[in-house]
Amino acid sequence: MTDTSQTAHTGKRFDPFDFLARYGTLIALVLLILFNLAFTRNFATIQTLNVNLTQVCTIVIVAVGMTLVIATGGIDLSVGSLMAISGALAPMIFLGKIIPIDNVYLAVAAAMVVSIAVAGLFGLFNGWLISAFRIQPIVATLVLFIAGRGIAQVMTNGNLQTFRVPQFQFIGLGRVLGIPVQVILMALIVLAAAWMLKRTVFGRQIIAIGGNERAAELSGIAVAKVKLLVYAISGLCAGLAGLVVIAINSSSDANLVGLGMELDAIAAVAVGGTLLSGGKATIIGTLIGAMTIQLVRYTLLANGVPDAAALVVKAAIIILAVWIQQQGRAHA
Amino acid sequence: ASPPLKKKDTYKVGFAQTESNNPWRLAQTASMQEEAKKRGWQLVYTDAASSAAKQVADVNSMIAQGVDLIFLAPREEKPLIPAIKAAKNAGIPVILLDRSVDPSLAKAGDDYVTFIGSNFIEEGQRIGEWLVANGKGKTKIIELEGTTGSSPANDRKKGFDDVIAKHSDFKIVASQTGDFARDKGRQVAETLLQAHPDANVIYAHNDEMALGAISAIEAAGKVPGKDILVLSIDGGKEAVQAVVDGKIAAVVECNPRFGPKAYDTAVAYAAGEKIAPNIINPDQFYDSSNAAKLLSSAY
Amino acid sequence: MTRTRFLSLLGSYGVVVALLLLILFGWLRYDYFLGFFNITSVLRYNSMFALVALGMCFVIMTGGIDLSVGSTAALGSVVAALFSPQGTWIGLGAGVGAGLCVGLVNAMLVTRLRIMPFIATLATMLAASGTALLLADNQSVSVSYDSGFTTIGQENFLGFPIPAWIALAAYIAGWVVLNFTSTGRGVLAVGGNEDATRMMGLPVGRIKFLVYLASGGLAGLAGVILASQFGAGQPIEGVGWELFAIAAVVVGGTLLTGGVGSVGATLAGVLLLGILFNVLNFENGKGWISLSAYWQSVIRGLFLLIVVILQAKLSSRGNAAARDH
Amino acid sequence: MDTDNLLSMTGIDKRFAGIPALSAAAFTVARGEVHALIGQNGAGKSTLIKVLTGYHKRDTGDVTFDGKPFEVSSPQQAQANGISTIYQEINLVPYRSLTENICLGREKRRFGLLDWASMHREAEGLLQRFNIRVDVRRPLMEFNTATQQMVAIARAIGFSAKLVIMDEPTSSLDEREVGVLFNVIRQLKQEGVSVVFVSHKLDELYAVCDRVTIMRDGKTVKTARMDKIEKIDLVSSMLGRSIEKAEGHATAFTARDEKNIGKILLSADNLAVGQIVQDVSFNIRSGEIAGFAGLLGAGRTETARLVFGIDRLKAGAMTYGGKTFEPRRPSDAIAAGLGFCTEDRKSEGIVPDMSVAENMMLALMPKLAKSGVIDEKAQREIVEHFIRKLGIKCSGPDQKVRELSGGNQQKVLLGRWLAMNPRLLILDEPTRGIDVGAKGEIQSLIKSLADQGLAVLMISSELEEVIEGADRVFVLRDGISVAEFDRAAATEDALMGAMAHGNAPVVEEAQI
Ligand SMILES: Nc1ncnc2c1ncn2[C@@H]1O[C@H](COP(=O)(O)OP(=O)(O)OP(=O)(O)O)[C@@H](O)[C@H]1O
Ligand SMILES: Nc1ncnc2c1ncn2[C@@H]1O[C@H](COP(=O)(O)OP(=O)(O)OP(=O)(O)O)[C@@H](O)[C@H]1O
Ligand SMILES: O[C@@H]1[C@@H](O)[C@H](O)OC[C@H]1O
Ligand SMILES: [Mg+2]
Ligand SMILES: [Mg+2]
Repeated sequence: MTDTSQTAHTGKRFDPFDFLARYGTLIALVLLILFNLAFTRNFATIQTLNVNLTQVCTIVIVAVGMTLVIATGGIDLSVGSLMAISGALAPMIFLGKIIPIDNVYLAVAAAMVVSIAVAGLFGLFNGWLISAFRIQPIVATLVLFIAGRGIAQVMTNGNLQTFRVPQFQFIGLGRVLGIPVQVILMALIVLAAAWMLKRTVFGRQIIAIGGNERAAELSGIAVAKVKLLVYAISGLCAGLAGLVVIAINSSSDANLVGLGMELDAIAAVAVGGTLLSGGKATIIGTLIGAMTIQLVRYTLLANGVPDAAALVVKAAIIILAVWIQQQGRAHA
Repeated sequence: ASPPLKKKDTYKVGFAQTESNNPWRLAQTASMQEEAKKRGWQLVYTDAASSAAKQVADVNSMIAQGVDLIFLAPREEKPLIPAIKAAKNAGIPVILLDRSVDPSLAKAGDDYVTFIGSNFIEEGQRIGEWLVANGKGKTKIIELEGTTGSSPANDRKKGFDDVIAKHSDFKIVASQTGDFARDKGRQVAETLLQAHPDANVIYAHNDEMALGAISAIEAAGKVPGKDILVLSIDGGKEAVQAVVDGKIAAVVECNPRFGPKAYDTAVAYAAGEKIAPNIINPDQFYDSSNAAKLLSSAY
Repeated sequence: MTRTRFLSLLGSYGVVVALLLLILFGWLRYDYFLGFFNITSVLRYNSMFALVALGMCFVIMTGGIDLSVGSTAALGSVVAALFSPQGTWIGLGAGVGAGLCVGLVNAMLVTRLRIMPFIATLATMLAASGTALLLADNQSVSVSYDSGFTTIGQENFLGFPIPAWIALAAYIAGWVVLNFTSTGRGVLAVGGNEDATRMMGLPVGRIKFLVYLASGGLAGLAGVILASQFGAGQPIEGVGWELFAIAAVVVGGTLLTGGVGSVGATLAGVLLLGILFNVLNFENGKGWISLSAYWQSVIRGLFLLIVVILQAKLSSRGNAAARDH
Repeated sequence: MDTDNLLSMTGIDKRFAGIPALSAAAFTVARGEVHALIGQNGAGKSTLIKVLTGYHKRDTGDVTFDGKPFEVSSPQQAQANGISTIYQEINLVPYRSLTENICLGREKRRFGLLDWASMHREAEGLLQRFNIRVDVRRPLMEFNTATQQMVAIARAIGFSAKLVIMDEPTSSLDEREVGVLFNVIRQLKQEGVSVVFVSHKLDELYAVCDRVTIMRDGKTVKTARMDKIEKIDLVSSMLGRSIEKAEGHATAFTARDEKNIGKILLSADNLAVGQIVQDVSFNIRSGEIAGFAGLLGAGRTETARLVFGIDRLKAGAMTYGGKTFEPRRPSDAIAAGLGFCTEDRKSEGIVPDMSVAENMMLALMPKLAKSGVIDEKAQREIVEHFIRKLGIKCSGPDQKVRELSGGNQQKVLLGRWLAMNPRLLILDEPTRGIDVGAKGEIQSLIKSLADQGLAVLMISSELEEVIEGADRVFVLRDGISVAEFDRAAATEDALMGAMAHGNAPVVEEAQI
């Protein structure tokens, strides 16, 4: 038969484009940090790290779910609305507006479990529209993008819910070994998702579906089930992020929780190097992408760039980051 | 002159709200709806979802439905002019609430009946003057602006900044938008406090951002009211409570409870009374001297 | 006609049926709904969305997407307002020109730098909005009332609003381009299979370039109407227009993956969604849902859900593939 | 003739990520000749063509066409300069009508606008040269692979080109259609058009080609006149080693031992599905190779899809291992021990951005996993085993499958199913696009698997493959199983008779 000893790799030479594709965003992040060290006052402090990490948490948590969705070739516009739903529901439960629960811990636990689960169920609904009716993901999730926030607003009649419940707010304000709890949550989710995507059958199936759905189906992958799960996971992530946001603010405003989150999360995923067309994904990339966007925001604010100009700069940086990777990919 | 309103027992009126994305707006809507119910009037309510263009379309649909009078909370000064003119052409009187329109393009008493509301520039001024008088060495200011491009943001900035500009010992070290929202206000405040560790005043264009700023100050390990003075506008109950607690130093009221006065004005107009072109709400000013006493009357 | 053929037709014209049903519903339920005043004001207002959706339709047919249309319209309105003292045509040209500039940037990003359309236009959405705010100094910019610029948006021609005529003309032009020019067929081919189209020797780059340019130009034109109709350039207007346009295009049966699409059905989609807003306002007058404006979002979401599920059902059963001439 | 070259390519180099696909390749085509280009899978044929048409940019080398240096940077330019190409993978636009697929790029206009009437007429006319009479207004995706292939060819010859390149045009055509295509090629030749013809079916080359160029490992190793070279020499030049002459066999299938064949595993009675399959009955025993023969569109693929749970039964019943069998989705069929190697590897087979290993393990992965976690080590061993066993030409298990040549992709897919260790394997055109060397390997592999007890359902448009390989042959015509032959009875004449039954046109008017 044919001789397979051909195409011996002529040593691993350094390929600058491959390097860019792999580390482009990381380089951008490092450059930003250097810039700040040189020009931004009071940058090299623990508190700066703190501020940036706690601010980026919710985006990262949502973007992890989004990465999985995008890996299957889909997209989820509903995440912001799902954040609003879980953010609206939780206080209603732990403040005893639905059924009074005497024990605070029980009430808080019930609030967290139920509201995250509800967001997950809505995610499942997205997945159902997409797999059962073959509705395009953008449109399918547009339904809850519009209606989801409305549901949260109807639930609360639009009213702000304010509260002081330290047991609940622990997830937004607490610290363990000096590290903010939400940062720990974020790290756990990132690690779990990265591991899952790389090492498990489910992860591989997600990528296969994004790469060639028909082939995946014919290889026995339960495409519909995987999609359902992926959108449900995205919903769960959004639900958790919604809780973190309201915990930090001691208040829940159905009108605003998660507003615009879908675009932030998608931008983080793209800047992180995941292709929006599916079939490829990197969770760590998403983390770096989100941090880059966060640091851009911090840099612009800290240096007093006016909002309008900041929008233009942010646009340019997103393009630059994505373009650098694209260059790498095109030449690799 | 603006179109007349027939004298009737009950009316079908429209209320064109500009948006419903913050507690202030919700309170305003609720007040309008409650009052309509109380009087047994039919209310056609629309929500422009932050779009001036949609608000014009909303007003047009009220005209099409043949309402007797329109209460309009114009999102912006200029783009709502066509709505006011359309109503006038259709013979429907308009009463402006809370925000006004460009006086060079439409006149009270002629294109619309009157404007009822606060003066955003003045609100900024009042807070600025309080700071100048009571700052006690707190002079480095972070300003949290409202939604970029919205008239309360522009005006509250103008009123405040003009006062500060006249006092060279005060300085605005940073001014960025917090979108009138608590979460955004908090994040922006966190960042600005990091970049300007010497700042000791935060002026927020509304309560929500002020409350967000308080979280940010606390997260940075500082004490609101002591290390950093927080100033705000709107004067909702939560903010006035914060004044009582010493976390907010001063807040100008901007009362959203327009219902009673709005409907009274309509009735007076139907009765042929002369209506002043500008009806400015008598807004409270809360600081440590009166907050506890007035807390129960805050909206 | 066989059953499948019938279903396929219904798939392509389902949106028209839905539109007629909605109008019938409004006519039966509300007084004045089909009054001349209401008809003309709905047309006047929705003509802006119609223009934006037309551009979006072409972009989506190539398999792309343009998220920047809303901010581009805002930018167009600001630029048009700034130039309106120079005269109607100059204001119009300037607004459309601003839109073309954004379209040009999108086109370059997508075809030259090969940035994914979603990201490229997400970025220009931010940038256009920032630019509009900078040019307008964070405020609405008054148009000149003396130069005649407001005619475009506020006056009528043969009893109907000028913006509606403009939109109609644009749709006719769009229909001709799509069905009777090689560029139009190229648009569908690119969306159907870009690689194959390239191998077939069609100028894929040029076709994609043109659709983004056109989408920008149409958004700019919508911006001109925005400025003219409301008397002001509005830097913060246009939020969510892109989603409205996408929904209208999809409701019209155009596949988001590209390759299949119809200009006429897109117009029907715009009217369907636009009239829904109007219906909700009339419904509010009945006092049924007016207690909470939030029900409106829920109802709009549900409505979209029903329409897309029907679309999906019909098109999968009737195999509503492209047969448009 | 040889002095008047239309095309000459010399010293062509092309590397992908440092790995050479072409090295110092040279190729000349004379005016008005039909020139065969052959070589093993991955030898570089398609790459050479894509370099010529500007789809890939060459690293070095010179190209002269029609007496002038030839520099194009896109297929579009190549087309404008007189080179018309049918690429290996059908590259058309599924949603668009046949007319558009044929006429896009050289539309007819009236008053500046497209003249649909005359474009439809042109498309109809071109397809008639291939005996195809269909509604050209219908979208391409409604037609079967063969018709699509013909559309691609019609499109290419519709351009008045000086050179028409056909990269494996016959791999999805049956013999009758191949005959029609050859007539068209001869016609082109008469008109003075040159044709480059790529195929793995060596017999075809003798039927139409004047000369042949043989490629191996990115080099052009030999050019000869077709009538001066023997098949055995072609093969040994391709493989780069001398080979024995196969005795009286066109394929690598050799006689089988009846005792390997066991009990009936799958039996299907009066199946009907979709538009095409009306009434198909057949059965397969374990250890048996059952063949499906039929013209294109006879319903073989559709039947296979049904067995594998992709489509739903409209009528009829199946039993598998003695029990009723109603797979609702592929995973049901897989769980029951079935495998299905589809005919359309691009859209239903490979996941292009995944590696060879990931592609090959796609179906097996869940079985190898421990509580959902992939067992990388076990996978690696299996993948390396199959890369060796199937002779897959790749830089390693981690190379992206999209970078492999068509034939090697096919082998990866075969590996995917063999790794499952199935009880019944459905192979739809298993050797399509596979070079002679590998083809033989795959055929003997199929046989040895059957000897070990695997039941194989083999669909093939190559009659020899079915005749020599299958223990029993079922013939399908227009969605009906019309005949069954055992090995002894399955002669070419018998099969052809059953398949064709008269002289119906190749593709009927679409019955929608
Ligand atoms: N885009 C690409 N990236 C990387 N490698 C490639 C690419 N295209 C082709 N190759 C490699 O170049 C070599 C030649 O491939 P090519 O497709 O030209 O073979 P072929 O002779 O046409 O084979 P087949 O008969 O199987 O079609 C193969 O080793 C293949 O893996
Ligand atoms: N008129 C048609 N409309 C839509 N699809 C068709 C039509 N004819 C054939 N097809 C599709 O083409 C493919 C091949 O059809 P079929 O199974 O009948 O052929 P076959 O005998 O396997 O031949 P081959 O697969 O070699 O072309 C199937 O997927 C079928 O769905
Ligand atoms: O503070 C208020 C702001 O939140 C609202 O949007 O507009 C009116 C203001 O008074
Ligand atoms: Mg090839
Ligand atoms: Mg077949």
